Parts: sequence; C-alpha cells; structure tokens
Amino acid sequence: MSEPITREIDRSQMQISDEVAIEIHKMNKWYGTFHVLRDIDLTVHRGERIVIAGPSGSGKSTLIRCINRLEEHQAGRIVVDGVELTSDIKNIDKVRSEVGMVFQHFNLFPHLTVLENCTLAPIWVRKIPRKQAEATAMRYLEKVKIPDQALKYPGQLSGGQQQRVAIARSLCMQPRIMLFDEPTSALDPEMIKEVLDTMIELAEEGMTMLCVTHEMGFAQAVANRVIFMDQGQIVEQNNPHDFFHNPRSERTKLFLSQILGH
Amino acid sequence: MSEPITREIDRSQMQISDEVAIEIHKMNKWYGTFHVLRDIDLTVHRGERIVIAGPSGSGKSTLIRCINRLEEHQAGRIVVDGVELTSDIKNIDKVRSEVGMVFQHFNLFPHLTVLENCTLAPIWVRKIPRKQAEATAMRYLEKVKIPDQALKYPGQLSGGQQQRVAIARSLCMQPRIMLFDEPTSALDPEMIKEVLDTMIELAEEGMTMLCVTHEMGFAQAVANRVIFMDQGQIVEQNNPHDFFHNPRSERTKLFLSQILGH
Amino acid sequence: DTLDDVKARGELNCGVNTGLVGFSAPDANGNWTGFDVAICKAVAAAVLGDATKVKFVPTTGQTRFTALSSGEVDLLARNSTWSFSRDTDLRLDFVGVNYYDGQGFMVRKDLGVTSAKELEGATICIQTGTTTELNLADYFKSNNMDYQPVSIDSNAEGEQQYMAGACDAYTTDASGLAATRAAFADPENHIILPEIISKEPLGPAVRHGDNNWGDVVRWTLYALIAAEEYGVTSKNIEELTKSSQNPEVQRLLGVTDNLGAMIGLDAEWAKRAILAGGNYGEIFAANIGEQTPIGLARGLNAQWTQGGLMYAMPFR
Amino acid sequence: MTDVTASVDPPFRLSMLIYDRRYRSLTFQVIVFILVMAAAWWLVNNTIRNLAVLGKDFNFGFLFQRAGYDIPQTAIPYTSDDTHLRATFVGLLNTIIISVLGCVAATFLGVAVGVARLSKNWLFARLMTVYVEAFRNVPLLLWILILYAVFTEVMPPPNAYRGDDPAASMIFFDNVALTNRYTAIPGLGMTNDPGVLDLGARITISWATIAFVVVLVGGWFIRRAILKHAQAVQDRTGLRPKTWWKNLAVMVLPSLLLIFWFGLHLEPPSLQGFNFTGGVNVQNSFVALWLALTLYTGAFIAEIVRAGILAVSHGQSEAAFALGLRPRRTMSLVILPQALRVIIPPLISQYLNLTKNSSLAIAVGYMDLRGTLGGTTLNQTGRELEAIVLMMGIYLVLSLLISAGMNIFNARVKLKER
Amino acid sequence: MSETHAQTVAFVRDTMLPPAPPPIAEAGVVKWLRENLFSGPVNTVLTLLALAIVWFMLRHFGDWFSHSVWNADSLSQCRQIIAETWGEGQRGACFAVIRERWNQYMFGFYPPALYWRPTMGFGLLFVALAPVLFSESQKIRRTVLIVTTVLTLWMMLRLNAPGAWMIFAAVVFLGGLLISERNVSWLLIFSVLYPFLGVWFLWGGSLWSPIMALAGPLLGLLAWRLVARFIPLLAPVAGAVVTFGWWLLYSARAARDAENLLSFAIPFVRSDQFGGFLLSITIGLAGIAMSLPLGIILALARRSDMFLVKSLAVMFIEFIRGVPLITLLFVASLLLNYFLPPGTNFDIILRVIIMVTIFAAAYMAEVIRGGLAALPRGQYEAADSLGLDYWKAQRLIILPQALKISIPGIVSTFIGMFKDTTLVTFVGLYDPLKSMSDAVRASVSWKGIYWEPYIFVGVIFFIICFGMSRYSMYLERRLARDHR
Ligand SMILES: Nc1ncnc2c1ncn2[C@@H]1O[C@H](COP(=O)(O)OP(=O)(O)OP(=O)(O)O)[C@@H](O)[C@H]1O
Ligand SMILES: Nc1ncnc2c1ncn2[C@@H]1O[C@H](COP(=O)(O)OP(=O)(O)OP(=O)(O)O)[C@@H](O)[C@H]1O
Ligand SMILES: NC(=O)CC[C@H](N)C(=O)O
Ligand SMILES: [Mg+2]
Ligand SMILES: [Mg+2]
Repeated sequence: MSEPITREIDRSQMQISDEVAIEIHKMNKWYGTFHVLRDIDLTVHRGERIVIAGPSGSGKSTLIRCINRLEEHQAGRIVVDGVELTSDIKNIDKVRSEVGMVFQHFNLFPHLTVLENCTLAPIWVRKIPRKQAEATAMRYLEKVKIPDQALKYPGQLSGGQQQRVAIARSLCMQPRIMLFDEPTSALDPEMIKEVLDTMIELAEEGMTMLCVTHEMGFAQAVANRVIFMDQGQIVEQNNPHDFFHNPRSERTKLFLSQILGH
Repeated sequence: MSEPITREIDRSQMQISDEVAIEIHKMNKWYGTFHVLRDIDLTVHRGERIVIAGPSGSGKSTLIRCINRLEEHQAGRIVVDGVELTSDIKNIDKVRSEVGMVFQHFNLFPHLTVLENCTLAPIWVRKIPRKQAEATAMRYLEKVKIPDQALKYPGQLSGGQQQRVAIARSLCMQPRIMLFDEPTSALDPEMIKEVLDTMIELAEEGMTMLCVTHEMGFAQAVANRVIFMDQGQIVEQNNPHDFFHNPRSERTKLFLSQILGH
Repeated sequence: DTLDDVKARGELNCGVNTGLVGFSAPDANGNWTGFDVAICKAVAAAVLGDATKVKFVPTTGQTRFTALSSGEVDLLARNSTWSFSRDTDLRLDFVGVNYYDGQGFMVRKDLGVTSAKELEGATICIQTGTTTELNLADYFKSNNMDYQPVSIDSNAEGEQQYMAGACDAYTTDASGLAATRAAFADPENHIILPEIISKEPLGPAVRHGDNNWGDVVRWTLYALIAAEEYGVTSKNIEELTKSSQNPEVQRLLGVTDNLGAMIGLDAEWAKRAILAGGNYGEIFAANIGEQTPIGLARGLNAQWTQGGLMYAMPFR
Repeated sequence: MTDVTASVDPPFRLSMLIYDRRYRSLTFQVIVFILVMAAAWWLVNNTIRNLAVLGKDFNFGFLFQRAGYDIPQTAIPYTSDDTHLRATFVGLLNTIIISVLGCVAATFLGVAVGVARLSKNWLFARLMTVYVEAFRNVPLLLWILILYAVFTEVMPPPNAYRGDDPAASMIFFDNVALTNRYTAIPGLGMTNDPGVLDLGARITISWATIAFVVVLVGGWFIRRAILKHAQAVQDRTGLRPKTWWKNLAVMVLPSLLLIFWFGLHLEPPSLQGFNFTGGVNVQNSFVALWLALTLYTGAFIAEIVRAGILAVSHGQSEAAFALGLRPRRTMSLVILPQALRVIIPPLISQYLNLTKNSSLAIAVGYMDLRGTLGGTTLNQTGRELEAIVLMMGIYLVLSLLISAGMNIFNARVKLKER
Repeated sequence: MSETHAQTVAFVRDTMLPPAPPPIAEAGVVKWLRENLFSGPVNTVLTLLALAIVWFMLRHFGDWFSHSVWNADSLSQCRQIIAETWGEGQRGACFAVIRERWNQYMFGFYPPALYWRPTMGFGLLFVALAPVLFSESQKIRRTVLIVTTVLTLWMMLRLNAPGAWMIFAAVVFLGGLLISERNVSWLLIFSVLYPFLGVWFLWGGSLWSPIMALAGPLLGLLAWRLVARFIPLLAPVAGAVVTFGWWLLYSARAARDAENLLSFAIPFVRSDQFGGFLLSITIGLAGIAMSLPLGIILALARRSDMFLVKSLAVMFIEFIRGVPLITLLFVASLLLNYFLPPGTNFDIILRVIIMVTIFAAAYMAEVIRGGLAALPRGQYEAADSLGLDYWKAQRLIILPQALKISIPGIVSTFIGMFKDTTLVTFVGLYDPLKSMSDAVRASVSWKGIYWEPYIFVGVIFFIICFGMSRYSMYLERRLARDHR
C-alpha cells in the first residue's frame, strides 16, 4: 500500500530543542482487568517527530489518547508541556488546547461547513473573534490546499480532502504538539499521498508530532525516532534508519517482515 | 496506480469477424435538458475488444448503459446482435440476455451465496435446471479461480474476489457481448491485477468486450480499439498503439498527460 | 325483508344491553338472561321455532341504534325509550312497550339527600347517547340548578364510578337503577330518590319501514301480554290448547283461525313464544319481579285489568 | 445542437399496449383506474341504495340542531342549548388541548428518560429501561384504564375534605385538592380586571391573557435580539457576554409587572355543597388520559432520543473533546444539532400517534371530538354516516397539518452529502 | 539527524513485562460501585433517587403483592382470607379471580367442550411457523417443535379432546417434526395450508368451506399461469380477479353443495362466542399474516414510477395513517353495511380483522418503503442487466433484502397492532382487557375488583410483546452476522 514519498524532506532545517514537550513516566493503564499499557516511559522533545508502530491491539491508539486525556491512565505520570495530567479539569483543558489530534476517521462535524469546523474551537475555546478565527482558518486551509472548499460541507468532500480539513481544524487551535492516529488508513491509495504531503510539510516547519502509522515510507522520510510497541509495552526505540535496516528485537523483525514483505 | 500487466496477450489468436455485434447510429441522449450523449456512431464487430476512456462525466458509463438499455436513448438507433433496442420489452429482454454487464461496485446480491448469485439468472431467466446451472456456474467460477468460495456469501470475500464473482455471474448467462464499467476502480491496488487477469483471459477467448477503464496498461495489452470520449461525444478512435503514442486530438493529449503523468 | 333474512339465516340477531342485571347480562358461560333477553328469545321461538337460535349483540347506549339501522341486529331489545325523534328522525319503529319507566336518581344514603331538588352542584354520572342524558340537562336547566356531568359509556362503568364515589348521584331509568342497586353488596346503603323526572317507555325497536318484521315482533310482544291477561302460562299452555273455550285464546294459540299465516308464520308461533320464557307476567316475575333481588313491583306495568298500562291489542 | 434523427419507431400496433414499455405502464394505469373507479362507484352506489332503503339522506343539517346534552369540561362556553356544531367544536378543542399538552409533556419526559437511559448510572439507567419497556409493551388502553382507576379508586371523594377532622387534606398550602372526580386547582383572580375581548359566538378572551401573550412573544423576540447581539459581540471580540440574566429579565419581568398591574392572585378552591368551587376542577378523565398518553408516548420518545444520540458517532464527541470543547458545549454545538436531525422525524410521527391515540378518551369519558361528534351527537341524531365521515375528515386534516410541518422541517435540516 | 540527543539512543526491551492486576480502585465491586453508581455528585443523586423510587414502589405495592390470594370464589371470600392470614386491615391482591375466570380470559365464551380446538390450532401454528421463523437453526426448530408437541397434546388431553383428533394432532406434529428434520422447506406447504385449517379449527363448520376458500388462490394461480402465456402483464390482474371473484361469488355456494354431497363438519362456533386472548390472538395473527403482504404491495405501489398507481398508494396510506384506528373500527362496525349491497352482513370479527389489517398495512408499507429505499440502486441495475423482469427482481433480489433491513420496523408494527387489538372493545367484542374485565366485574362475586384483572392482562401482553421485540433483536443480530 505504501506509496513512495515523493518529496524528500530536508532534515537539516528541522531543529530539535532540548525542551521537553511530553514526558511519560511509568505509565500504566487497564481496561477493566485488561492491562493495556505497561510501564510506558517516553520523553518527547519539542520539535521531535515520532512514529509509533506495532501490531494491531498493541496499545498504540490508547497511548496516544492518554496523552490527550481521551483515556485516563491509572498509574504513573504524564506531563504535557509542563502540565501534569490529573483529573483536574483546568489542566485537561490546558493540555487539550495545546495538543491537536487527528483521527483515523477524520471525525469532522458533518453539520458544519469546513470553515465552521475550523473556527468552532478557536471561537468557543480560545475566544477569538470570528473574523480573526476565519482568517486563521483560511490560512491553514490554504496550507492544506483546499481553501476553495471552505464553504462546503464535509460530506461533499473526498476522503483525502476531509482528512486535510481535519488537520487544518487541529492546526487552527495552534497547538504545539500534534497527535495522529493512523491518519491515512481509511483513505483510498490516491488520497494517501495528499495527506502525507501535508503532514510532511508540517514536519518541516518543526511541529512536534506523534504519529501512529503504518506508512513506513513516511516514517523513514520524516521521523526522528520510531517506537515499536507490542502488548502494551515499548519494545524498541530507534532512529528510522536503524529501525528498518537493523532491528534488534525479534518481534520488530517479525513485524517488519510482515509490513514490508507485502 | 496502474499496475503493470503481467501477462502479455497473444493477439494472433484473437479473431475479429466481420459480423457486427453492436451498431450505434446517431444516438443521442438527454438527462432532462442536459445533453449527455451526442450523435454517437459506433460499430463493434464480433470479437472486438474496445476500451472507452475519457474524463469523468464525459458520458462513458451512460453510453455503455444505453447498450444494455439500463438507460433509454432518445434519438438514433442502437442495434445489438441484430435486435434494435426500442421500448419493446421482448427486444430488451433478448438483448439483456445476450449482453453481460459488470459494474464498478460489483453489485453482487449479498443475501445469496456466490453460487446462488451465479445460478439465479440462468434458472429464472433462461429456465435451466438447477443442477445444470450449478455445473455451469462452477465452471465459470473455476475460470475466475474461486471455485472454493462458491458457498460463501459475497460479504465474506475480498473486493477482487467479489468482482471476479460478478464477472462469473455475467458469464453464466453465456452472453455474446460483455460490458465493463470501470471494473477495477473500486479495488485496492493489489486486487486489480486479479481482475485484469480474468478479463484478459476472457479477451483471449474472443469475447466481444466494451470496457470503460482507466487502466491504460490493460488497454494497451488487449484492446483492438480505444475510444476517447469527451462531453458526450466520441472525440477520437484509434488502435491502442497510436492512441497512446500518437494521439491526434488536443483533448486526448491533455487527458493522457493527466492519466499517465500522475 | 328481515323476516325472510332471519328465516334464511336460521338465527336472530338481537341487540341487547352490554350488561344490566335483570334486563340483559351474560353469565360466566356467556349465556344471556334477562327481561329484554326474554323478548328476543320469544321472537326467535316464534319465528324460528327455537328460543336458543339467538345471537345476542351487546350494544352500548351509543352504538345501539346504529347497530340496528346498519342491519347488524334485526331487533333491538335494549331498554330503549320510545321517543319522537327516535321514531321519526332516527328511522326506527318502536313496536310496543314492554316496560313503562321513568328516569330517577340514586344516591348514597349517607349523603343525606332526600330529593333531586337538593342536588344543586352535584356530580352526576350519566350514560351518553341516552334520553336520560337529555332529560338530565333539561331538568337541571328548568330548575335553575347546576351540576357536573360525568359521561360514561355503559352501566358497568356507571356502577364503578358511583361506587367509587366519583359521582354523587347516578341517574338512569328507575328500573336500571333498581337493577344496579340490586347488584351492590350493600343495597341498603343506597336510595332511589322519589322524583321521576321523565317518561321512559321502553320497548323493542326495528328498522323503520320494515313493516312485516315489525308486525312479527309487535304481535309476539302482544302475545306475551295477552297470554298473561288470559291466564295462559307456560305451565298450562298445552292443556289450554286442548281445552280452552275462550275464542281469543284459541286464536292466540292457533287452535282456530291461522293468525300466524297473516304475518308469515305458522299457526303455533305464539304458543312457542309463550313457551320460550312464559307469558309477560312470568317473564317479569322471573327476571325483575319482587321475588328477584331487583325487586321491582308491577306498578304501571300491571295488566290494564289490574290498574296498569299493559294492554294487548285484540287478537282477531 | 447537433441535428437529430429520430429513431425509426415501428408503427403503433395493439400488442404494443402490453409489450412496449411506454404504453405498458399506461395500459396498466388505465386498468387500475378503471378498477378503482368501479370499486368507488360500487361503494357509492351501495351507500345510496342503502340510504334509500333506510329512508335516510346524507345531510349535515343536523349540525345546526340543538344538541341538548351537557359536556363536563369545555374550553369555550357551552350549554345544552347550543348546536351540535358547537358541541363538535368543543370536542375538537378538547382533542387539541389534550394532544398539545400530551405532546409537550411527553417530549420533556421522553428527552429526560432517553438521556437518563444513556446515563452511566447503572441503577438509574436500568430503572428507566424498565419504565420504557413496561410502557412500550403494554396496550395504551390498559394504562389509561389503570391510571383512571388510580384516580377514581385511590383518591378521596370531595366530601372526605369536609368536617372538622377531614379524612383528606389539600396539598400545596391548601391550594390543590386531589379527589376521585377531579383535581381542584386554584383559579386566577384579578383585582384590576381589564375585561374581555368578544370574538363573537360567545367566545371571549380576557385582555389579560392577550397582554400576557403579547408580553411573552415580545419577550421572546427581544431575547432573540439579545442572543443575536451576544453572537455579534462574540464574533467581534471573541468573548461572549453573559446573557442568561438578561434573558431571564426579559422573559420574566414584564410578566411580573403585568401580574401586579392586574392584581393577579390565586383563588383557592373551597368545598361548597357536593363539590369544590372557586377554583378550576380538572376532570380526572382528562388528567388520567393526559398522564397515560404522556407516559406511553414518552417511552417511545425516550427510545427515539436515545437512538438519536447514539446515532451521533462516538468520534464526534471525542473530536470535540480533543479540540478542547467542554462536555456541555460539545453537547450543544456538536451532538445535539446532529442528533436532532435523526430525532425530529420520528418524534413528529409520535406526535401524530399521540393525537390519534387521544381518541381513546372514550374509555374514560373525556369528551373529545370522538366523544362529542362521533359519540353523543352521532347517537342522538342517528347520523352515523355523516358524523363519522366528518370526524375522520377532521382527524385527517389534523394529521396532514402535523406531517406537513414535518416535511418542511425535514427539507430544511437535510445533511449535505456528496 | 543529531546524534547528540540522548533520546535517540536505541532502546530495546529484552524481557516482556507480564500483565499486572489493576489497582484496587480498578477492579471488583468497589470499582463497579464507584463507576456505576457514585462517580460524581449528579450520579450519586440519581442513584439515591432511583433507590427512592424502588423503595416507594416496594412500600406501596410490596405488601399488596406479597399478600396475594390465589384461591377464593369471590372477592369477599378473598378479603376474608387476607384478613385471616395477614391480619385485619391488611391489603392484598386477589389473583383468585384470574384462577377462577382463567378460561374466560383465555377463550371468552367459546364452548368449553371445544376448548381443545383453539388449543390444537395454536399448537399447530408452530408447525406452520417452523419453516418461516426458525428456518435457520435446526436446533431451535427441534426444541420448539418438541415442546409445542408435548404441551399441546397434554393440554388437549386435559381438555378432553376426542381421541380421533388427538391422533390427528399427534400425526401432524410428528410428521412436522420429521419433515423439519429432513427438509424443512417441505413444511412450507403446511404453512400455506395452515391459515385455512386454523380458521376451520376455530370456527368449525364444514371442512368444505376452507377447502373451497383455498380453491380461490389455486384457481387464481391457474388463471395467472394461463394468461401469463399470452399477456404476461395482465396475468396478476387476472389471477386476482379470479381469486376474488371465486371467493365472492362461488366459494360459499360450492362449499354448500359439496357439504350436501359429502358431509364433513365439526360443530360451528359463532364469532360472538370468541373472546379474551383467543380473540386478541386470532385478530393479531390474522392481521400479521395479511398486513405483511398487503404492506409489501402498498410499498411497491408507492415506489412505482406509474403516476396513478403511486398517487393511489400515497392517498391510501396517508389516509389510513391519518385517522385513528378507533374510527376505522367504527367504520367496520357501523358503516360497512352502508357500503355493501343491501342485505349483506358479514362477520364482525372478519370486519375488524380487515380494518386492523389495513391499518397495520399502511404502517407496514412505510416501514418496507424505508427498507426498499435503503437498498443501493446497483441491486436493481444488476437484476435488470441479468434480464430479470420486475416481479422476479422484486421477489428474488429486492424484497428479501429490503425485508431483512426492515425487520425491526416490521416487528414493532406487529407489536403495535397486537396491542391495538384491545380497541375492539369499542365495537362490542370481548377483548381481554376492557370488555372481559367488565364482564368479570359485572358478576356479583367479583364486583369491585380492578387491579388484578388489569395487571394480569397487562402481564400477558407484556410477555408476548416483549418476547416479539426480543426475538426481532435476535433475528437482526443473526442476520447481521450472516453474509458478512
Ligand atoms: N474501551 C475499551 N475497553 C476495553 N478494551 C479496549 C478498549 N479500547 C481498546 N481496548 C483494547 O485495548 C487493546 C489496545 O487497543 P488499541 O486501540 O490501543 O490498539 P492499537 O494498537 O491502536 O490497535 P490498532 O492498530 O488495531 O488500532 C486492544 O486489545 C483493545 O481490544
Ligand atoms: N441520472 C442522471 N440524471 C442526470 N444527470 C446524470 C445522471 N446520470 C449521470 N448524469 C450526468 O451525465 C454525465 C455523464 O455521466 P456518466 O456517468 O456517463 O459519466 P462517466 O463518463 O461515466 O464519468 P465517470 O468517469 O465519473 O464515471 C455527468 O455529467 C453526470 O453528472
Ligand atoms: N340507560 C340506558 O341504557 C337507556 C336509557 C334510556 N332508556 C334510553 O333509551 O336512552
Ligand atoms: Mg488504533
Ligand atoms: Mg462512470
């Protein structure tokens, strides 16, 4: 499925600062009695682009959703941008407005136009005047190359266009971190490229990104680090080159042989 | 998108007779006031394999559906296998049992097994005894290489398999002409090949085929003639080689550059 | 013609009250008994020769006349009042009167009311679609009194409402009140007020213009009444058939003259009608008379010879 | 346009009536038409003959005769001297009143229960499920009868309130008496009565009522203006001014003023003679019917609401949360607008059902359209054909009005799709 | 890439962590309570509220239920038993009335000696339904059939059914069981015959009547076939005309003649003797059986592209849906005689069934129309392109799918209709709810009893309706699992 990434990313421009964006420490999570995430330790620096891979059910989505507090963790700490995630609503709000999230199934609001999708949160959460919010939204829509669809409804767009709107919608909140949960896996092949291109552009601008994806071309092109998860644990972390060409764990090898072999 | 066609077709074996299979003369069609097909003239000889290409909305599907009387034309004549298509039900029935059609979205009957899908029309339209119909169906299912799926339901098959069942279903009526409307465009890339292979095999056996497709590899490999349509008109007709390497009309050139360039 | 229809069908469809003890009520097995029911049975016996060939169609105050005019029933014997508009505008034919009645009120004793005039402001249960409903409105209006009507659909419902105290008084035909009260566990705690505010001649009805059939029903009724007048009972009827010297009795019982033929029946029609449940007096006594829990006195319904209004036209 | 040669159609032959697609449907329709017409003619002809046999005619003149019967609860003045037409109208008003009140109450109940069934509270959700299933799977008639029986059998009779040591006592500070006949509630008295507006036909409306309606409608428009203004301010500055107290003031203050102006006060009912007077006696038949319709329809509406909310995918709220929207805003900005599209059409058909079901009023003697026109009038005049035709016509018009409203709504909120 | 950063140093986990049990707050009763009942202030309030409601119910109705009496001859006796057992002034339920009037609630005024007939008819219904409702699972079918066989035969025995009929029933049951094991589709023949048999069992009379009625559709089919050979389009019309013509004009006469020739009759039971649940179920089943096909026809007509057919269907459906059922029942009982030739008078139950059927069919049509609309256009086109004609396409391709989609709606229409059978009380039939309970209360011994009959009838209705809705949910789930 993996389309070749057309544009080679210019990594020299991308700076990774020493500032820590996300810090996860000995985090554990259960669904009922099922132990989904086990002792997760992860530090993400500002400007890093991390790709998370792993077999289905290994807890990738859960991990990413914990960072956004869409799921609650039960043990350990998650600190996002200096704010620790507890049940404190204020903290959660703060974190959520710093962290953008893009879902597999886009989850656009079908009753609102593309523009309204993009301005909804800025207006109601950030309390930005409509005019200004719309201007920002248009800027991001231009960035994802669909300014002309602004007044259409999501149902009238193709999948690729919808996913780009979803990215624009997250960007409109001007987040400092972006989370992606398999953003391309629900798309037709010819649309995957559009979305990946948009993501690469984001990466080039130095956005901190965590991305669950099976697009290995993308991982090799933009990631600083690839994290491999299995059974709720981080099994291997490495830079993309070593990860793909020199995997150390048996599980990783097996996984890569399945993914790349086909 | 276009996967390379693996098997090069042996054109020498394919005979085109002088007999006319389909004759379309000054055919016009309107949707309301919208003129979809304009003065279509087309003669298809028995054994010919024609690929129809053209931009979206140019009327390709409409043309092919008129031949099967799924749409009614308003002016001009369409003669299929010596039978003129008028509003006369008997003629329509005759034509439909001579002409098989394969759709983009397969349109298999989800409540029937694969085998039942294939035997339904022979039993109810051709009044063939069930046993015999099943034997024929199995033969065609073998031909499309899925005899072992005969008792499954369409929903349990992959897209490529479903499309092959659709082809087998049409063949079970033992049609003399087959129409294909973008048979591969709803398929994942890895499944396209299976279906194209099946179609090539059919072509080798001398079936008269009209095929709307964007698979240019396929066109080059099997077509006797490529027809290019735009805005409801036939803009260019040529043999595949000339069509691709030496297009005459400007529009064809533009179209080819889009299709092949991407 | 209804007579032919009934004969052809072999069964009489008779419209009766949904349930008014003594007049018409089904028992646990669906067998109907009562004063009105007896009329139906007598007619069936006269016409079909079998008193059991009746299909009883329970009707409410609201549905009874429609049931009759739509042909669903051949005969309506449902304590219905003979009134001008019913006889004319509603296109019915009342063939006679089987019970001379009047509208009364029933109240609880502990209410302390002794006269209908004291019912100012009271809540009164009233069956819709009846003459009593109209009488009630007129009565209170002409006496310049107010009341709150509670519309009910059937006697059973009226009973329930009244017993629950949802209405202070229940009004309907005095006979119906007596029948209702008789069914109470504590009849002694309820009184029927002395005022009778209307005339309610109750009788069987047939469709207007259905004259032959009307004759059959009318003369069956008269046969019952006349039988009492001449002392013909279900006990002595066989004997009288043989021995009676009274020419009118002889005609009635078909011994001489064939009156039956004149109304399209055989000679013994009246005899069978009387045998079905006895003569008028027997029917009265068995269903609503003083020996029954309902305990109605003959009063106006005594024979004319006894000072009452029951007066059969001559059989001649 | 290009020149068009018409296809050479074969000349018309008789067999084309059957074999030609164009003519075939025509043939079929002609046959159907003839059959339907024949059936209609047959029915009408039978009716005419039957009427002739019975010596009846088809004539609505009876509507103008004196009705002669009383109606327990009327919205407009009515006496037994009025015509059947007015009685019919009284019945129609009663039907409309019970339907409207039923729809309003059932909507509130249904929405509350529908949301409650989705609650995370296991016990409460279960309880609501029990309610919904109990009402959906048992005939409405049973609930009407049971509730009516509850009122007539359980509540005390008015005279239980009598005496020095009454067996029953009024509730709400001696303002409301529940009896087995009616619920006596306080009436409204005015020290400064502005008089009434006479609409003719003895239908009057108090000027006070008109004043309240005007004030409330006006308040509603002002409230809209306030909201619009708030929206404008938000659009400009990003901050939404608080509006709830302004809204409250606009909606409530003028009414309060009017109350003082007219000297509006409650006049509690008191027991006089057999019954309570001075207030308003709401018949039990009405209350029981209303409760039964509300509870029954509410159960269906609850299911509709639940399904509507569930129809909005989980992803929608997650996306909203991820954008930082609070649950309440998520509900109002994202979930509800989408759920409503799913909810409203079946909701309206529940309104339709409720209106039609209100005809079961007959079971408890509430005099609605069926009770007056289709009941007493029909029976006293013996005009069953006319009365039933008229009654069905009126119900049909009511239903068509409701579904017309639904179609307009549907057309407006249709989601735009590709 | 800057290799200076610590985090880019590769990390490999060599030993996998085993799953650990969740913290206390995450498991067991505590967690359940915390999450489900007391997760927040609102939730806690709701829990307390719910508990209050339950407590209220128990307080007010608990004693009444727990003090029920099942054995008494009259209300006063029952009250006395309560007073004796639980003390003076105690309340209690007198379900004895149900016990005493059980037969009446079940059969109305049906002749007691013939109770076995409806019982047998109801039992055989399951044989007829087996190939329709339980067609997919051999196991369920076997269980259902064996249970009904045993139950029905046992009840027939208790109701003193004649031996010949016991043997007949046993043979049919066992035969049904056997066929269902072999090839269940053969049982469909019995399903087709059943309506006629069922009617005969219930009403009795001459066997020739159902046979002659059955001849109607058969002759219709014959006419269809014959005409189809020449004018296929008119064939359905011809079939319908012949069928109805036969029914209206000749069926009764033929039955009479045949009966005279060769008599085979069982005692006739009049419609007015029907009552109670026998009546409800008879009307309900007949309505269900007839409203589905009628609804399908209406739905197809409404989706037809023939203007006249479509507008007629729309008018009919909207008219029926626009008026209350009760007015239609009034038409059935009061007006129908106006519309029919003078002197015709046909059975009130039949009239009610027709009205209920029409009413349900209009709703059914809308449900099925929804199902039809949900089918992708491609299905129609595929059928067309294979050369299937309209009726074949509908029968083989479109309807099977559309009906499956519509199952929930269809079943809730059935449930609605079954509940609506209680309205027949307003046209003077003895429905179990109002008329029967009124009749019971009219008797001196049970005067003044309200709640028990209502509760009893309500419970029965609940069981049937709830059962139907659960069955439809099961069906839906199973069908969703198939073909995927
Ligand atoms: N709400 C939930 N309740 C219980 N178990 C859950 C829930 N959500 C997910 N799980 C389970 O948790 C495990 C991890 O799920 P998760 O969605 O994080 O996997 P994933 O790595 O994203 O897989 P995929 O590639 O399929 O998306 C799975 O086994 C899943 O079944
Ligand atoms: N039922 C219809 N009513 C009105 N217009 C239609 C209808 N079907 C198709 N059209 C219009 O007719 C034109 C030709 O449609 P057609 O489907 O034949 O195009 P196509 O060449 O097959 O395009 P594509 O490659 O997208 O399938 C389009 O502009 C389309 O919008
Ligand atoms: N109460 C009744 O059912 C009958 C009342 C009265 N005799 C009437 O004919 O209207
Ligand atoms: Mg996932
Ligand atoms: Mg196309």
